[in-house]
Amino acid sequence: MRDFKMSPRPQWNSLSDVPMGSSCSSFHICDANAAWRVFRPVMDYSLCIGCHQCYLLCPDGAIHKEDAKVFHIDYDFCKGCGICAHQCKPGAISMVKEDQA
Amino acid sequence: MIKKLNARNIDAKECFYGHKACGGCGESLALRLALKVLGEEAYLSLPAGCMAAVSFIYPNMAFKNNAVITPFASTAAVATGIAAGLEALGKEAPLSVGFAGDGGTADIGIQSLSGAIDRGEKFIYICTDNEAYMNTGIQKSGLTPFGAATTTTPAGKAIHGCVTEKKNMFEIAAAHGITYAATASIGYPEDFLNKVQKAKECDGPAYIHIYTPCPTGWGHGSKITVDLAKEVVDTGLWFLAEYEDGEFRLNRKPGDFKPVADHLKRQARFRHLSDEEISQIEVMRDRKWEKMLKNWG
Amino acid sequence: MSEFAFLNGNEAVAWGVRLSRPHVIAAYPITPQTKAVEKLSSFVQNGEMDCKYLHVESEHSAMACSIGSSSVGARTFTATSSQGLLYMSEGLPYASGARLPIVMMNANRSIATPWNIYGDQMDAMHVINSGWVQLFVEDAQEALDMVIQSFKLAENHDILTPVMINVDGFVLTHTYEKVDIPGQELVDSFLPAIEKAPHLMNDQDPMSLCISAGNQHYMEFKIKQHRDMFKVFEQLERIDRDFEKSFGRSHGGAADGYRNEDADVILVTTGSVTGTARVVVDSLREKGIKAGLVKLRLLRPFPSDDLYELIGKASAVGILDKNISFGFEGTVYTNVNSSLLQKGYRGRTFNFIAGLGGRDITKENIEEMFSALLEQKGETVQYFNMGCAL
Amino acid sequence: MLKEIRWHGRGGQGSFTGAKLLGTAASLHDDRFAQAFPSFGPERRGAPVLGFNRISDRPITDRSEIGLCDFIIFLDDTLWSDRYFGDLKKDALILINTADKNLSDARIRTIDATGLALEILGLPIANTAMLGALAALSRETVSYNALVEALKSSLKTSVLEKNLILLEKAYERF
Repeated sequence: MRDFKMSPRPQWNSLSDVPMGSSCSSFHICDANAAWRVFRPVMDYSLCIGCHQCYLLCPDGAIHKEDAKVFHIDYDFCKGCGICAHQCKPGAISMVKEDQA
Repeated sequence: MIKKLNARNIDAKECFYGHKACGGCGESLALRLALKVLGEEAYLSLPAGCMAAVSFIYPNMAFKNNAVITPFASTAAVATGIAAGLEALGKEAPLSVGFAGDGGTADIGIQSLSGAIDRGEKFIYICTDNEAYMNTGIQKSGLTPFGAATTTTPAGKAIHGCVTEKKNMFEIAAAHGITYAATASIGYPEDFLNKVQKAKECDGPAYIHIYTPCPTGWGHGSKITVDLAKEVVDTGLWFLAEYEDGEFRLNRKPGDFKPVADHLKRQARFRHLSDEEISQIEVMRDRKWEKMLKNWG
Repeated sequence: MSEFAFLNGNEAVAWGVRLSRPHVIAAYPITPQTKAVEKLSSFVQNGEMDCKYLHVESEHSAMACSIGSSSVGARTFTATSSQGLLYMSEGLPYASGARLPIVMMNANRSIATPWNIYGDQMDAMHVINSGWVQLFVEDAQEALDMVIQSFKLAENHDILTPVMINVDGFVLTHTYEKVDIPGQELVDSFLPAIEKAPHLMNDQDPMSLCISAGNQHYMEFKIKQHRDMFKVFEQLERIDRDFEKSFGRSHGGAADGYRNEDADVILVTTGSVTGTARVVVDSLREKGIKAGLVKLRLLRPFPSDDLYELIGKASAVGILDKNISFGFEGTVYTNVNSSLLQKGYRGRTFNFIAGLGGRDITKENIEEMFSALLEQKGETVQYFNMGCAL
Repeated sequence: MLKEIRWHGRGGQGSFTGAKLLGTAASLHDDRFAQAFPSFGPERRGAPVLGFNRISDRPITDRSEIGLCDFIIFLDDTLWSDRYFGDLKKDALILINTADKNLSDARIRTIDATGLALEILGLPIANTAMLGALAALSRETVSYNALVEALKSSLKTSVLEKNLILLEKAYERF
């Protein structure tokens, strides 16, 4: 579940705009990771058996669970590592080259 | 009775997101799963290392929680300082958790970890073990296994990779008389989730040592990270165990080990090994298991 | 109600800490700081202080635990000395960079090798660039009072910088004198409970601390930290004035003069040797010699304006350094010289190295320093009370 | 008025405790200013150690070691030698804990403090007796009453009474 809004990149006009201390609000996310991907996982929902393995094993947490059988891939943050497709026993996820997706 | 955790009933909320770890990073999976159990209330301490480097790069902060990068040697000290501070400020049941890699735990951080366990205050320490200093470019640590090539133990003509065996951090932690200690692997994620749950519930320091393959450091395809982490348990090169109430317990006693050679050859770091060296690794494994089965069986 | 007691510097610090009601103390024993942490431990073990005392396994962890507890908003104290300060030195810039209001006592002691447990100020100079406020005290009363003032200073939301109170090893830490221990109620009203700074960890708006910043951001973080440190002068003066109103005594701001207004020659000192120098100045004045003193209470931030003003028209200034930067000169001298140069000071400056490794600094030594200044003679850097020729 | 005093003893004999009691008496009960400091360093039981006092009617800022003294107090006569005459100011005195009656010099006073302590306390702890002797020799340095108060505030009740007797007996010797 993605429950944050993307933060704007901070603009500093003077030192007073710079955060106090070496600190920043947590979950302050400005940049997506989509550009990291060569292949993207594509879900064939007709083959999905709802085993949850893709959701469980994504190192980026980029596969979200909508309900017990619907999994949604957050392509802004999926890095295309292929773990989900590899671990999907029914073969519901295939890795497709970005320019062919 | 605590509900057994599994893929279906874990919290859908993500507390570790948008981080810049390599694709297929085992360590980041371990953190993500741990936070599913620990929740966003937990206060996190991480030393300078991969997980800190990929999740605190201004202006991108990947943790939903309160989190701090600690001096490299100081994960456990900062975590217990946080726990003490929160307790002194009157917070009820504060949860302070340290995450550090193999080097940050078994080498530079072992002193502060020992001191923190010894103080006996409640905190959780999770060692994400990928068997070398990955953040600095794959140098040997105290947890690099025998035979592994790293950038400081290359597969040279005279010396063929790492010549030492892994330090036994699990037993070192247990030897303090710690409240709870366990080993885990991201190849057995549900086992790990439940061990984190136990650590969260226990009244005192807890140590979990989880095996987390690193595609970049080990030289394997990013998609097989979880496979390798399962295989390593099935080949007997890693083990799942707990230390609780002063007793050791093996969680899995494999009948027949899966072949070691196939597992090792899937990782570039072991490809130079001769058959003889692989047999040597099997002998080491068998010796270790003989002891574990005798003492903890 | 305040009461008088016959305390050594370590005990005075411990009393200052007790009255400041910290939430957490994390400390590791090292000579000559030990009596302070022993006293604090006994306060805690006897239930006289409601405080978490963390028995850490090293100074490195003492600082790390302090970083942890301070980062959630707990009032935090630690103490160390010498090798211990060097061992924890990695954590010092973490704490100052994260703007954590930790207060620490450093019992000034020499640095090995040769191995030596006695007092000089080499340890503090090693970490002068760590981003901590570096304060030096002259006696046990000032040590006690400055613990209380330091928490107030460090926790001020304009400052949010850790403070190191330097207390000369043995000469102050182990010398007993009459100390006025203020009453708890008075301290409570002067130093209320810590007000958590918004950048620290909290449950309402979780924060990430000690983050990394690349080359496009790092410099601004550091320059902000640097510029904020100059705010210490004004706040310390204000705090000291308020302290005087509450407690009836004050200690001066960043620098303090003694018989300096009309002085021809001035000696600049830090810490306990100032007291001995006062005696010498008095005796020189009796002889009609216009000698004066400037005591630097702060070395970081460095009080350039105050220093220049206090030195006035003196024709020569001597800087007494209980430390040496090998291959150069005493560190206080380097700082004073640079500052005076910026201000356009035209007199001569000399550097007097003395008291290394606990070597006594006698009144005769200080008289010799003043005669070197009066006659403007000898090398720029001179060594005192040496047991052999150079 | 400034009195500078040096105590010579062996580690464990209580020479610094004596200095501390003297400083407490002078500063908290005589309305004076006082310093008490030990010879700095890792003292070992039995090794020769020093204790120092400065007592004045004005605030004391001098932090240097004490070379020339108004009183030098020896808790142990084996530590005494005549070279210490060189450390005395004019009109200064040396006070030695000894049973030896032959130590005769205008600048020396002796008392068998160990003998007195053994008799009264049953222990060879001589510093209280030396304080009594000092008060008798120089009321200007410290008053007897201030010492009584210092003992009362510093000693455990179990040993206080006997120490007060010891103080009194020593005081009466001069």
